[in-house]
Amino acid sequence: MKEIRFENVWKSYGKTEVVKGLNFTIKEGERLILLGPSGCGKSTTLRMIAGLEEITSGELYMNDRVVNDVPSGKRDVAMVFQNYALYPHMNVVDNITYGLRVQKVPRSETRNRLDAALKMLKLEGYENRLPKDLSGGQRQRVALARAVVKKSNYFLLDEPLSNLDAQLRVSARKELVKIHELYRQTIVYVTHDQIEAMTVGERIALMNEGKLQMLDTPENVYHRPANIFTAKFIGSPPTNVVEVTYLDGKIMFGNQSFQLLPMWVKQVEQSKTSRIAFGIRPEHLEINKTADKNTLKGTVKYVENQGNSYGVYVDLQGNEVIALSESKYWPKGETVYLKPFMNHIHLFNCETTNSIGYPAELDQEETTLERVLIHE
Amino acid sequence: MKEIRFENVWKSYGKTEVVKGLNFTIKEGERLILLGPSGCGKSTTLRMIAGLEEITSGELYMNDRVVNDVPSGKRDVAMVFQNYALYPHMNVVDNITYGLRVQKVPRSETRNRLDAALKMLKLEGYENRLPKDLSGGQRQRVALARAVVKKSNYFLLDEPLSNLDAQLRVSARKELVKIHELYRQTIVYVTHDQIEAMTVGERIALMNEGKLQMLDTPENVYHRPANIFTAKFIGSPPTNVVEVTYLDGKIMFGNQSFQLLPMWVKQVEQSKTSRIAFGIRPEHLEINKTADKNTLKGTVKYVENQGNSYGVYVDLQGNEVIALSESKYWPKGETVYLKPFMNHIHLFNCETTNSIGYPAELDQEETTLERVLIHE
Amino acid sequence: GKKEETTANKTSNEGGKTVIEYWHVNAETQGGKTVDELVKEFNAQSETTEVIAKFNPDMYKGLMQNLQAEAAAGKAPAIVQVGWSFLNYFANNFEYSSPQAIIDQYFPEDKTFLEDYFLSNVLALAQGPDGEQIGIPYSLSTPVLYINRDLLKEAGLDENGPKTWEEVKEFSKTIKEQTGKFGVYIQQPADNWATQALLESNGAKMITDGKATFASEEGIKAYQLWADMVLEDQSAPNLPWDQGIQSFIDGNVAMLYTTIAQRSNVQSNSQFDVAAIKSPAWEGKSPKLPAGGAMLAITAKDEEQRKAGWEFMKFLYSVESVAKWTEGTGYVPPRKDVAEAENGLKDFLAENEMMNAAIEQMDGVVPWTSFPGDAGLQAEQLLLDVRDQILGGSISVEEGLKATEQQINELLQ
Amino acid sequence: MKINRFVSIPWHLIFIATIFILIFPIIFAVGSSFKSLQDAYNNVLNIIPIQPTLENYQIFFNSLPAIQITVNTFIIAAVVTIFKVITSFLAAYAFVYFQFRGKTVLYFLLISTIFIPFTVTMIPNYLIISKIGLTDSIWGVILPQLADALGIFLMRQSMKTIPISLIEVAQLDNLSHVQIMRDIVLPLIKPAVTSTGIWFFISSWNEYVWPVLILKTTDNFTLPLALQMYISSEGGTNFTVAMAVSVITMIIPLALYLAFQRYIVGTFTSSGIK
Amino acid sequence: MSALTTGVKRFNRENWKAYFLLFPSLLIFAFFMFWPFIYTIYLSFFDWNMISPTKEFVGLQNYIDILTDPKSYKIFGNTFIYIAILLVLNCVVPYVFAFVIDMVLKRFKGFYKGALFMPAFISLVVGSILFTWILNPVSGPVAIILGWFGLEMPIWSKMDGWVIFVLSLITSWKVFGYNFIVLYASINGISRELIEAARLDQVPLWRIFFQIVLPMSSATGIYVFIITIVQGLQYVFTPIKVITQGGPNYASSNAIYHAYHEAFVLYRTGHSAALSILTMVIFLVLLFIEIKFVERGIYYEN
Ligand SMILES: Nc1ncnc2c1ncn2[C@@H]1O[C@H](COP(=O)(O)OP(=O)(O)OP(=O)(O)O)[C@@H](O)[C@H]1O
Ligand SMILES: Nc1ncnc2c1ncn2[C@@H]1O[C@H](COP(=O)(O)OP(=O)(O)OP(=O)(O)O)[C@@H](O)[C@H]1O
Ligand SMILES: [Mg+2]
Ligand SMILES: [Mg+2]
Repeated sequence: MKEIRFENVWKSYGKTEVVKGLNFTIKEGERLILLGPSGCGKSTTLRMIAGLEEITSGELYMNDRVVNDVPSGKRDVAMVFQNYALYPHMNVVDNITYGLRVQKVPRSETRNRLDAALKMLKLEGYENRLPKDLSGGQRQRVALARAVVKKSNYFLLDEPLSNLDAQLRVSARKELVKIHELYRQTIVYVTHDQIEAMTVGERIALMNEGKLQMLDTPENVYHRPANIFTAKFIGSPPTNVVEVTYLDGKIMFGNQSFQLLPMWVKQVEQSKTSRIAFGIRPEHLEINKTADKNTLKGTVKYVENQGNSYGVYVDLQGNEVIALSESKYWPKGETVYLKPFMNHIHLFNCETTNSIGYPAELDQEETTLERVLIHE
Repeated sequence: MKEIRFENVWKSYGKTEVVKGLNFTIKEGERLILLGPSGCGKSTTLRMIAGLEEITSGELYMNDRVVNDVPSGKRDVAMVFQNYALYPHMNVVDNITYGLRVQKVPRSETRNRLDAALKMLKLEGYENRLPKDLSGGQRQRVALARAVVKKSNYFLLDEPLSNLDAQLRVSARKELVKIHELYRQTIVYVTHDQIEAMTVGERIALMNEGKLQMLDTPENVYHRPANIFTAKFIGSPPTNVVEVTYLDGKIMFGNQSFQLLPMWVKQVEQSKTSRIAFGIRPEHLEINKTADKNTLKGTVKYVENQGNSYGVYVDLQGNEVIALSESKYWPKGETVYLKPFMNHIHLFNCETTNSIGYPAELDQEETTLERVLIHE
Repeated sequence: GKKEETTANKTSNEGGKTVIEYWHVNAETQGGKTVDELVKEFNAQSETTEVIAKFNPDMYKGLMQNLQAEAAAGKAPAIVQVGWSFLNYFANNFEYSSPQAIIDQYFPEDKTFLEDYFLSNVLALAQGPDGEQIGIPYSLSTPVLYINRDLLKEAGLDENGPKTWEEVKEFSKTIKEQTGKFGVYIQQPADNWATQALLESNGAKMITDGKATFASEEGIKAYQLWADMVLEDQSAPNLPWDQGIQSFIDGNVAMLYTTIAQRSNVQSNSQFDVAAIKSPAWEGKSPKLPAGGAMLAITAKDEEQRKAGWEFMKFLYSVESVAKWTEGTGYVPPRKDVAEAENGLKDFLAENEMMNAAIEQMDGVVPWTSFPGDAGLQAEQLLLDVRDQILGGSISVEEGLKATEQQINELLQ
Repeated sequence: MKINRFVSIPWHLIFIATIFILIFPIIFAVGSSFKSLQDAYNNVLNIIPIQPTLENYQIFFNSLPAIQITVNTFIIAAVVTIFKVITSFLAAYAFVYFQFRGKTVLYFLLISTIFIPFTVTMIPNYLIISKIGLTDSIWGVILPQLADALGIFLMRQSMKTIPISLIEVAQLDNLSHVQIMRDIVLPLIKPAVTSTGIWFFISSWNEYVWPVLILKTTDNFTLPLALQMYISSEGGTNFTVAMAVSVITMIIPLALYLAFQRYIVGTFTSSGIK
Repeated sequence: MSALTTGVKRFNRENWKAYFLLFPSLLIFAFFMFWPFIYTIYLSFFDWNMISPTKEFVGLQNYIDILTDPKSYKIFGNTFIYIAILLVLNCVVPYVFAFVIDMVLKRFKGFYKGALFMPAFISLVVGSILFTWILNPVSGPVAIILGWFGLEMPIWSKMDGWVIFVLSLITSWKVFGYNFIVLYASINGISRELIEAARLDQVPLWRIFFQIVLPMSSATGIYVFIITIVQGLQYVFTPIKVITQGGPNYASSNAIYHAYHEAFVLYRTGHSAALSILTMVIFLVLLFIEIKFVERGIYYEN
């Protein structure tokens, strides 16, 4: 049972409360992504699991035992520190293998793991360098390698790939997942890269200001955000969320309106909320130059290159909304018509900021949301 | 003339050559993105501009003067260090304003800049913290703020946003661009985030192993990669590049083939290359369950969540290629048909790995590739 | 400020008085206060001279070191205290003026001062090998035997203490056996003063005609007694000086053989019935006790200073001053008439009986042997080394003394 | 950080024992300073005096210009400390942040002076001081002590542990050397500077061999010299007064230590560096 | 490193600034260290007693005397024994203590820190007098307490071996606190994350000490190592002088005390000078070896 359970865990530094009542379980052998804005308490949470940070109140269970007082060395945890924490006086090889040598892992085994890690992280040729003679990304890779070779039951990664280029990041995370599929440690992985979150995570825990916001599969976090924070935080450009009025099956944007699907109408009526916020992801907002049925009229503010598409910022009755487009030719000031994909809208209770829920019909339509595992 | 010019600049540490003959100009007031794999020499290049690293040979010009021997303090450079390099004994405010105080910037001016920077980077409330009491992302923001307030003529940023969450990153880079539009310092910006590169960069310099690979606008770097390295490095998932044979206007994948457009045929014939590599971005590869004219047959290997779309890995006569799809329902082993968008293909000379060039017709078709500026 | 004006170079003050320095070694426990009083008194009454007293820690050795530095700098105080063991070294190496010479030159009225007031054997203490008067004896001390009467009684011994060294040994042994405490502690400072008393009282001679002769039969026998007490009977502890005194005062040692200068310390701090008796003799022999203490020598260089120096010295040797001096220090007065004089020590001696032992044995005083020549100090050191060896049991008395004597004689050549 | 509790208990015992051994003499000294000498001789085991007396302190204050002596000692120690810290700091800075001809040789030369026995320097230094006419002046005591090889050594070692990035940031800001020293280097090596400063102070405060040679009049004396006035082999040491003087001698450095102790903690120089 | 070399190159033109910074130290050293030292070398070739107007040139005789005198070997032997004992008491022990207090213990750190430093305030002169009393083998408190258990205290000041040990203890008592606090500050400055990383690996404390803390604090460690040697050489002088004057029969004398003894007790200036020079040479060679070999293993940030 390599499960990790938080029971009302609080952490404060002096008077600053940093983690405020965490209550959740990380399942044995899962890859959990810890996501959240900078400073929300991700590293702190990780460090509590590792036993590096004292828990102010509440219980932390690992392997069904309260571990609040178990020293970190006894928790069988490997960790990649956000700031690497490489031993500055040891070269790459020593940094990576030091833990193994201490644990008296046989020479040949150490050698094998080292070689694998060096290869996986493209560190061959740097074996004898000291950390100060490495580039930032190389240091990060050493930090990752050091954790990888340990093969611990719990594997905590604090933004392990943040300083790597995209290619390397992709290959490294694939390797990580491959290793995990083999050993099934329990992984908690902090990242700011949402693609990484989606591709690596089996579940995503989203935190904000020391509180858990949502814990679910990447699909659900993306497609069924539990609250406005989640909707806006996940996805880039972020979900458009606009406060609207609901009237007779219609959503009113100022003097414009559009018709909800019957299933949504039912959902809204059931939830009995009066103040509603309407959310839609930019990619679910079709932008056209001509009007259509159920479209909203706005004017282009500006266009932003998003790499392989363009974000068009549209003024919609005083609200700024973004739509994605393949084209960048949206002159400023032009009148455009936005058409939300009606299956992909999100409705929130303005007061609680929580989702009013999703119609059951949607689930059926999309059949089972089973995980598509990544394997080569 | 806040121009920076490299003339055959080399840098080695002892016997390790790290930068190998850089020859390029960073134009006055432009935002240049420095991109490249981890360890390719980006930080080194930045540090040479800042005057923190001795130039082994060659000349570095700034403002039309050789600055090889000008001390860094005299170069009017602000820099965000990859490792932050915050003063551990100063609180956030002091870290940010120390340089200003030294330069005797008036109190009120300092105060204004500080406030603006704190606001821009959402550091309000942390004014009196020491670096050790900040989260990783917060430290990075302080480092950025410290450079921002300086208003120097040259602004060097070494992965300044790598540890920030997507929302913050987006807002921070928008602010950076806004500031730049106002002051037009010369910016050199290292990042691994390609969206950032595309959105922030007016031009992109791509380095590999200490050498410049391509220097051009984001559009050209993306759509007209000068060599295989560039094509593969930019974009995620990376461009598919497969070695093929060219025969009579046709490209041959093993026993499959497809017809090139006449303009491409002309281009190939002109270039007189025999061994050709064919490149296509995953998003320019349509994947279908049914065959069509000019499609290539392959079998699905696996599918990977890419956030807002899915990467389908297809085995194409022994080569792995990736296509992007909105759907994730591509059962393993299924036969699929890939259809390249014939306007978006890239052809490279296998020997030099350089592009054979792009047909002139393409340019006309896409009209002028003028920059879409980002402005609110 | 005022400080700078008191430097050595300054030879006169604002009032036109000649300023001279007087270097002494008298810590507060050893008459330091009296020195200050005397200097103050002198300064108050003198119209021509002002004395500045400088305390030199670490006794005569310390003073000698400071004097050396001063001499190297080409300067000198006017008057210094010179310990007897440094007599030769001082005479050989420093510039000084014989007091009689100064008297003769500038103070004819004092022509017979020395003759008149000092015993000749006392004056002789301050004479060089060729009989030249180097300085004038000022502090005189002799070794006495302090006894813890309570302990002696407890051990069933005569509470008046032993008269001879042989008895000392017996007493010690008895005390050790009866009380478990140590019998006697013989002082072990970094000099051979007590050793000399022990040996010469038995008829040995430290030096004969410029050659060391202590390893004679008498010498060896005397030393052997001490070594036996330490090593065989273990009735005498082998301790450094201050620990030895401490152990006597707190009652762990019954008898203490040390200088009379310790009288006040012993008298006021011991809580038993304590007495000081004369230095033991050897059976059938009369004791010969080296004089401890110091003389005053004039090292002033120029005329004014020398004259002022003598003026001050004369003051110090007045009956009143010497009496004060004796009361403050516990030293034996060097001037013959002081003990009996009304304005002298009469009352004091009546109150402090322990002084009498020292005063009574004054006629047995001999000069403290100071090995001649440049290697004198080294010779002295060799004797100290062998003391450690003998009392540490690493060498026999005979062997040790003989070898040392030989070494010293080689050195002295 | 979690530590097994059982690890720490034996350590606590070791520390308590060590501290007892270290502190016992001090308690003994303080206790003795309130005893009469007779009491001290005869009741060594009563560490706390049965009949405490201030007599020893009175003796000291009455027989010597105690205030003047304390002031002298303080001036000497303070001036020496301040100068030593400054000269050491400057020299160490030069050795760490400059490259110049003869650097290594010079460094070796300076450091090697720590092995020069004071017997070598004593007389020649006295001659110099005497030539400039500073004998019997506290300035004569101070002058030769204005620089210190060990100070240079420690500060250099400490400066070498400052991450170079921090200096680079400073360079970018075009800081002058004075600013780098004052605002960056000094705060970062504060623990070393403080602990060494305190040590300099204590050493100079307790210095005896050198002042004894220079100072002559009691008005110019320092506390350790005053202490010597109660120590005499021939007349016997007045142990309790000596202890009273020692206790007085201890107080000012102790107060200083208490005031500066909080600076002797690591500066976490790495916390600003990723 | 790299940046430093740039820095260095740039500073090159500012050479004069370096000399300027060194000037105050050099000035003081020139007059009060180098000159006396050179003068001492000169004196070591003479037979002189410092006062007498004539110096007799004796060539290398003083050196020969020292090298042929068995006493010299005893004294140099003692010198190294002092240093060895102090290296244990004042380098190894405080190192371990600083480590344990900083990284192992959670409570009473402040108290321990303060208390361990306390003896530093007392001068060695006083300390020596104090210990003479406390350790009086006949009537001191320790002896009395030992007596209760039927134990007899050795008369340490007169016994070979014991005397060095006790004098070392006294010196150690005084300097322990400083060495400790310097090491403590250095260890305390080591990034906690490095230690955490090691703890995660279940690295036992002793390995953390040897393999992380020691190398990471080695810059200061080497300083403490050297000052301990200096202490073993120079500081023990005071207790020797106050308590034993080198005795019994040189059993507690060390090179410095002996040089003092020769110069200021026996007034053999030339001999003392030669001894001082020899001592210096021995320790300079050791220092040189240190710089050549140990320095390489030291971890510096720049
Ligand atoms: N002191 C040094 N000695 C030897 N090689 C060094 C030294 N410092 C850096 N390097 C090497 O120089 C190369 C370039 O380093 P640089 O820091 O410029 O890389 P980078 O492009 O910034 O990489 P990253 O994205 O990982 O930060 C790296 O391969 C690195 O290992
Ligand atoms: N020693 C401390 N004292 C007070 N507050 C602290 C301390 N250490 C961290 N914090 C605060 O705790 C909060 C959580 O920090 P944590 O490092 O867990 O954030 P994080 O989620 O990892 O952020 P990032 O993505 O920026 O690394 C931050 O707001 C930080 O300022
Ligand atoms: Mg973090
Ligand atoms: Mg870099």
